[in-house]
Amino acid sequence: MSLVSVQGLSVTFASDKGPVAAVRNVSFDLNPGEILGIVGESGSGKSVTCRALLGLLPRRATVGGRILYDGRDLAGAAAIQAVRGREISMIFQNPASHLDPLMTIGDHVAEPLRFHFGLSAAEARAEALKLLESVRIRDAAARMDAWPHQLSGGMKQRVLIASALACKPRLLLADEPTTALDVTVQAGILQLLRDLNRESGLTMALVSHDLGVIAEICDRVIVMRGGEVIEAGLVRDVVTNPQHEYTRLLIGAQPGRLPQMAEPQEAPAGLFELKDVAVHFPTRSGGMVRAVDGVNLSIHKGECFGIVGESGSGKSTVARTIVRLITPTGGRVMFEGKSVGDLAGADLTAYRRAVQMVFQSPFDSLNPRMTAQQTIAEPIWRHGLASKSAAMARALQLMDMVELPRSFATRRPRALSGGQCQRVGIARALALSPRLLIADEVTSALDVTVQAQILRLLTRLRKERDLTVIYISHDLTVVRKFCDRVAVFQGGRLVETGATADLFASPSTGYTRDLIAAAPDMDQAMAERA
Amino acid sequence: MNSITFIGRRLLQIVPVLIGISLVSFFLIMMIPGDPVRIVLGPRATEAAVAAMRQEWGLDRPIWAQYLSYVGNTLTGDLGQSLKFRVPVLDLVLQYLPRTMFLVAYVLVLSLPATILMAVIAARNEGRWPDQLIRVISILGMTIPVFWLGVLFARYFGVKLGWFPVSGYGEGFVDHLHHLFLPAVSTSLWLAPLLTRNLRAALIEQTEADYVAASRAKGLPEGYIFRRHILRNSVLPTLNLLGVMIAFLIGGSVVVEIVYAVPGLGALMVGSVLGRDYFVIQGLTLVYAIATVAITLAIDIFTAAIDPRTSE
Amino acid sequence: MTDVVSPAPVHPAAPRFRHGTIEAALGAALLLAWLIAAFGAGVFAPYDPNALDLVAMLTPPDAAHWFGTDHLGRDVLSRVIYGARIDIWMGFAGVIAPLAVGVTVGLIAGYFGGLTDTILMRIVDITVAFPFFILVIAIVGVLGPGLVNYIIALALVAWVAYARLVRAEVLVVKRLEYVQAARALGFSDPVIILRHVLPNVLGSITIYAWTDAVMVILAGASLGFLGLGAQPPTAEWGVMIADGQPYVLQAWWICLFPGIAMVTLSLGFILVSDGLSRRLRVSA
Amino acid sequence: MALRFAHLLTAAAMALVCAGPAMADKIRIGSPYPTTTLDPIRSANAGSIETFGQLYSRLLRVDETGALAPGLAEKWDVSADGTVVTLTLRDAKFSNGDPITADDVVFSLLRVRDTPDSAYPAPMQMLDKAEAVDAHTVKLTLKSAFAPFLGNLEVFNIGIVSKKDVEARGDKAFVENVVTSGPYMVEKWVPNDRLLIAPNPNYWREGYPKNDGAELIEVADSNTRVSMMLSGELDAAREIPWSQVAEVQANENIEMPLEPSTVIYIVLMNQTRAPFDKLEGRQAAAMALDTAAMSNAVTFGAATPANSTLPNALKFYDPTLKVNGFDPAAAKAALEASGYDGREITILITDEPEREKQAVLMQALWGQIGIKSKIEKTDAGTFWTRLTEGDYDATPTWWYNETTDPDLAVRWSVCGTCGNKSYYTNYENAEVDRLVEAGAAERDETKRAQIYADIQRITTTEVADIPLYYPPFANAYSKKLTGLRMTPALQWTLEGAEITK
Repeated sequence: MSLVSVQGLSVTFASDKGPVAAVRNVSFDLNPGEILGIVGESGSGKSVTCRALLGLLPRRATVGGRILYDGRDLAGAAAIQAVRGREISMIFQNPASHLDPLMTIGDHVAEPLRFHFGLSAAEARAEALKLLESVRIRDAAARMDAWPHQLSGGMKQRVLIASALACKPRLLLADEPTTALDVTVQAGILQLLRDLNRESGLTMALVSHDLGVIAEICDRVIVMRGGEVIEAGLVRDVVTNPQHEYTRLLIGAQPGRLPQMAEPQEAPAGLFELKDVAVHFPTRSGGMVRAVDGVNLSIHKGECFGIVGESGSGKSTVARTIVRLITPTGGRVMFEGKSVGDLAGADLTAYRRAVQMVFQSPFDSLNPRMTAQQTIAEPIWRHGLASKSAAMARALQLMDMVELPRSFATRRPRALSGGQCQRVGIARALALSPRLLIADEVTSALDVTVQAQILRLLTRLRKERDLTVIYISHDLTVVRKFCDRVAVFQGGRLVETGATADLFASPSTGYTRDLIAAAPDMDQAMAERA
Repeated sequence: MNSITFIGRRLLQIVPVLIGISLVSFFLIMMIPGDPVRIVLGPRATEAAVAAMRQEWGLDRPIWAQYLSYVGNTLTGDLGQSLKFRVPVLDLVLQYLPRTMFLVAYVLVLSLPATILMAVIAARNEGRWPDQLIRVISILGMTIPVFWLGVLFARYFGVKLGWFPVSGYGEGFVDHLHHLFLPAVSTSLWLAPLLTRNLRAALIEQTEADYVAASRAKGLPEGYIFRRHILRNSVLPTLNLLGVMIAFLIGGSVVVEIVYAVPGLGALMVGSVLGRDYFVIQGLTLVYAIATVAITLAIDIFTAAIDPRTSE
Repeated sequence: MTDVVSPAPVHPAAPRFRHGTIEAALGAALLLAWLIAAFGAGVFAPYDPNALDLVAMLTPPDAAHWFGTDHLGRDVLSRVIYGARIDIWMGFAGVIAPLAVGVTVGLIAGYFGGLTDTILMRIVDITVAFPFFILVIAIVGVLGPGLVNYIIALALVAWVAYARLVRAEVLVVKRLEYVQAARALGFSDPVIILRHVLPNVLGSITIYAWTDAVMVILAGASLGFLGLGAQPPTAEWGVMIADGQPYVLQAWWICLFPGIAMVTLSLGFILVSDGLSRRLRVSA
Repeated sequence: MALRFAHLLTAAAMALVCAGPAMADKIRIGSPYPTTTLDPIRSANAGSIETFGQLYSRLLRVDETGALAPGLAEKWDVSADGTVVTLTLRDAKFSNGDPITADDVVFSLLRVRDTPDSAYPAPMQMLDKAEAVDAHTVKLTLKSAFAPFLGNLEVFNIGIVSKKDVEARGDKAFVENVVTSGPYMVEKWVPNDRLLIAPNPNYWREGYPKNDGAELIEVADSNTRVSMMLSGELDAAREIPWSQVAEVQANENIEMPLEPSTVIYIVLMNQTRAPFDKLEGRQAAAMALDTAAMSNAVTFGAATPANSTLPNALKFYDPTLKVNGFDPAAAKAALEASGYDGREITILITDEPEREKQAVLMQALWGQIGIKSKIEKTDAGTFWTRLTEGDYDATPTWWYNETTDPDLAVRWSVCGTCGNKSYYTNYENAEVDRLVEAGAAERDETKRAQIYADIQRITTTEVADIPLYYPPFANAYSKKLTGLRMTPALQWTLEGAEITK
């Protein structure tokens, strides 16, 4: 018998434009001891489905259908309250915001124990310590009284897991538990979840947008799109033999399945030179953060140069230093033999035109008050390259170039999707006809299918416009497909650099090796399972 | 950062502020038309008498010289004498400080529980009738002028029912409570709504916070989640507003002080401004500045005690 | 099936339910009603608001004087209607003046940071350390009583709240990538501040401003009580209440009607503020 | 939790309700006017004036009938030519037990006249020499014969202070442990709030004061004063607003006798500015004002419309004078004759409600004959500075006279050569100035009456100022109180007051 049986679940949100269906007629079963993956892109209804199981939807949501837990119908607040924590528990995508900033780690874990099992403070504390150790928090005893903000993201997620598992629930719902984490940290958390499943038979539902993650630990998977389940089955079957067209699209868009887009150059000519660049910030407490330290790099004309690293590695700082958003505290950036830091007046304007950047967050990188066309046109007329009206016309051509329909010209960012926003951002960057384009994590906030399109677009533009591209990413698989040469950063320092193929084939440092190993890859995971 | 350097830095910050305040207040007050000597001596004094007193008090010297000697005296701890009353400024201030402090404390004792109660009821019933009712009461409380309410209160509770004195400060603690009840209530009637609106908004915002969902997922009861998580996290912004309001009350309770004839620092300040009693104004401004900084500091320390993030 | 041709999806954070619309509409309706009353005062008011009638002083409300007459025999209804002109003007001007100063300071301090920020924020500290009323009284003392001077005093005192608010917002917005993008595109600082930063910090300022309008009107009334408000015989609600205060027991109508007017106008401002903030909160 | 809290509140409230005040049986008097100093020469402000009388005895005093009676001086004698006054002091002591000697008297009188910043030296201007003949005899020599001099010895700032103490302690002598010669001494002074006075055990008048002292409380807001009076928190209150007189009178525990005062309300006009620089302009302004209606509107009928530039409680006041009465048509004609160019004038006022009411009425009435005006309200500080500097067009204001003799009154209000430019109006008439001196020197009562009648006729006709009305004191007294009244000279008869509680 299945542990949970979801039958005809539907969720509708009230809105001023009438009800909006977020989940439509979703049915699936969860068997004891299995890990079920729920995969889909944004807006597919996967998270809403997951939250509906625990009644965690906002008030304006209407839930239809039945959810049976162990044969009991979880209808009504009381029935759901009875299983929360003790039978079913949940962990979330962003561990930082899911911990109360004003409560210590130990209390977070002890809290449910005291409520559900009526343990005394001391007992609960002792139990909490064991739990924290069981989720492999180093030096758990010392961290019992630490505050959430004192822990790293991965540690916070472990605390959240310990707290969710405190009362030994039989089912754990994991809603994108590793999305906000670095790959190496992600690997650790996934390993922990897998071990929990194996060692204590914990049933799990893992919601993710990443088929690579699903492939690593799930037994079965259901694929959702537009609020409906379009395909379900064993992971192996779905990956190797997808039935639905969309599933095929999804699988085809996995970075590992992307075509090789890199085109190493025959005779490289230097364009940029970073000489011993350092960026240090003083901290409030009087210390010094070495965001970037002693970096030497050269970037060749026309190449696509990848920079990889985890959060805090300094990769974005390097990019911002090149565009002169940050002034380096040491060393210098040389552009065609001139020191960028010394540029002023017309030279600086010329440099600004030559070097442009596309940013990570699709929505935050566009002024919410300006339309797509205005955004793209603004740099053209502000730089005096054309009149305002001519610039607006030119903006439409740029929209064509980034494959954005002209009908979107008058839309503001809020009315655009993430991918469309990134296209506007790329068009804006291209408006000044730059020679170097820095793409800082431009696809990391996008769905994989959209990521694939953006990468194709960038490849085309690179060829058409003879662009040099610096591609910054935490995703090694993408970099491997997209970049000619790669630099690996860690803790503000350049770890190693080299031609992409060489570096991936024979990484010279342990860190690079770990990175490569930790990167989730669907095909590799399947291969390992087989 | 440890608390001693924290406080030390704050005290260091106050120095330029104090200099600025003394400059602004000195020159601002000097710019107000109206001759303090004429006010003190009355309309019947002769020009010669006015000139004599100006000279006696050094008011005929260049304004910079006056400012410098003021600063010099202040640094040696001498706040000077009142032009009007011819008593030391410090004595005047110290005479009224306890009353004002008592009134402010009283107002807080009345307002804070009411604020928390109303905000919690409103937030937990967001959009439903208790919320709407509290909102209407809040708006009424915020918009009814204190001086009008004061008269009505005095006539009804003081004269008609005879429950409370309509004036004065009284002798002894219980008598203070008795005398200041109406002034404190009148003030609370606009303070509590202001804080309530703020706290209610914070509570509602925190209700939607992610950690609340996480707590629910753990099966914790709603009431507990509200008390232990939501309330605590909501208090911080209101605490800051409270600090601002306390600082405001110390000098801003003028109207209540006049309506209920309990002169405190506010009434003294208004009287001094109207009487151009330069040295009293200077002294009071200094006291206010220090009070403001002290309150901000207290709120910061309190915040740091609640919120571990701020102390690092 | 590509991203490009699919209909624009609902932005995950876009408002799914227009919260606060009703409040904002109700508040706007109240304000509109008062605006109409103010502009049409000549049409709606039955009498000259300043016409004295020494025979009919302190007449209770009746058919001839719906709201009664005041201590000088002036028609309270007419004065309430004409008073709307002054109070609405006061509410708006009293907010816009400090808002303009505060926003400018906040933008400059927040955007440029460093020494500029430190100096400006010290000035804010100094202003804050002054008791609000005292500073207003002193400034009104220097300039002389009257509404325009009250507004000037507010501009010199109340700007700090806006400056702090704007600065905090600017510190957030200036880290957002579209501001970084504007810098990378080589736009000048004034362009970035005015075109990219300012429009995006105005939202929360607006909400505060609507509530602030209530404070401005109330503080104005208190100044009227202290004798520093509008010059007689101007029909201004706060001054009317202060004037009527000696007669509050035998002629309640002198205070009550301007009081109700003040409450309803404030209600309008607060409802608009609440409505806007709920909408902003949901869509943020 | 909510419920528990509500209980707590109720309990606290009940506790508060039951806690009653318990004070010594002091007579509590509320006044809007602050006592700003305890030094009699330092202030001529209303509140301080009320206080000085209680702390410092003068050589003479005014009895219940208004006649001069012995004070610290048992006997006095005026020489035949009226230039030498010899006074014999009684055996009296200061509050600290020191005897009051002729030296103290000489010191106190000269202090009023000679201290550079003496607030009101006018009463002693005619004093030429003051000598202590012996410990009990004082000889005062005048510059010339001066009829009102004896009356001036009773003015509020001529109180006798201790020479020894003042010379020893200077300003401090009037702040702490004040040595007094009057019925009371200072128990506690809280500036800006209240003054507590206690009986002076060494007071010279046997059996006085008849009470345990008083609490002189400053209550700026008139409503608050009324509330305090009604709730029994005051035994007497100054200046009940006219609009509330009826309500207070209706209270069975309170009486409001509306005592006569020497207060007069007038409109001052700056006679260097158009249209008031012309006689016709002033007459127009005067005839435009319906003083009966104004008096009625402001005081609800309690005051008498004024017909003369002098208060009606003064000696030699002329009730028959009738010039420049309300006549809008004549006013219009006069205004035209003055050549007024239609310039908008400013009515300067202080921020008291009554002043505002007067100004609004003036504005309306003047508007009817074509004088355009705006009202400018300032605080008292600015007001007095601007008035004394002559920086104003017109203002409604009031004054009062310390004695019932008109000498000081005419010097204050219509004399161009007496130092204040006829109350800062710049009115000047040589004939009037001559009459002022003549009236002071003349010792024949009938002749004096004629002189002052002439002064009134000339100044009222020429509109030195526009007299509005003569208000009584709107003081309220608890019926538990007997013997407390306010004399026309702003002095409480506190020492004879008794209270039953």
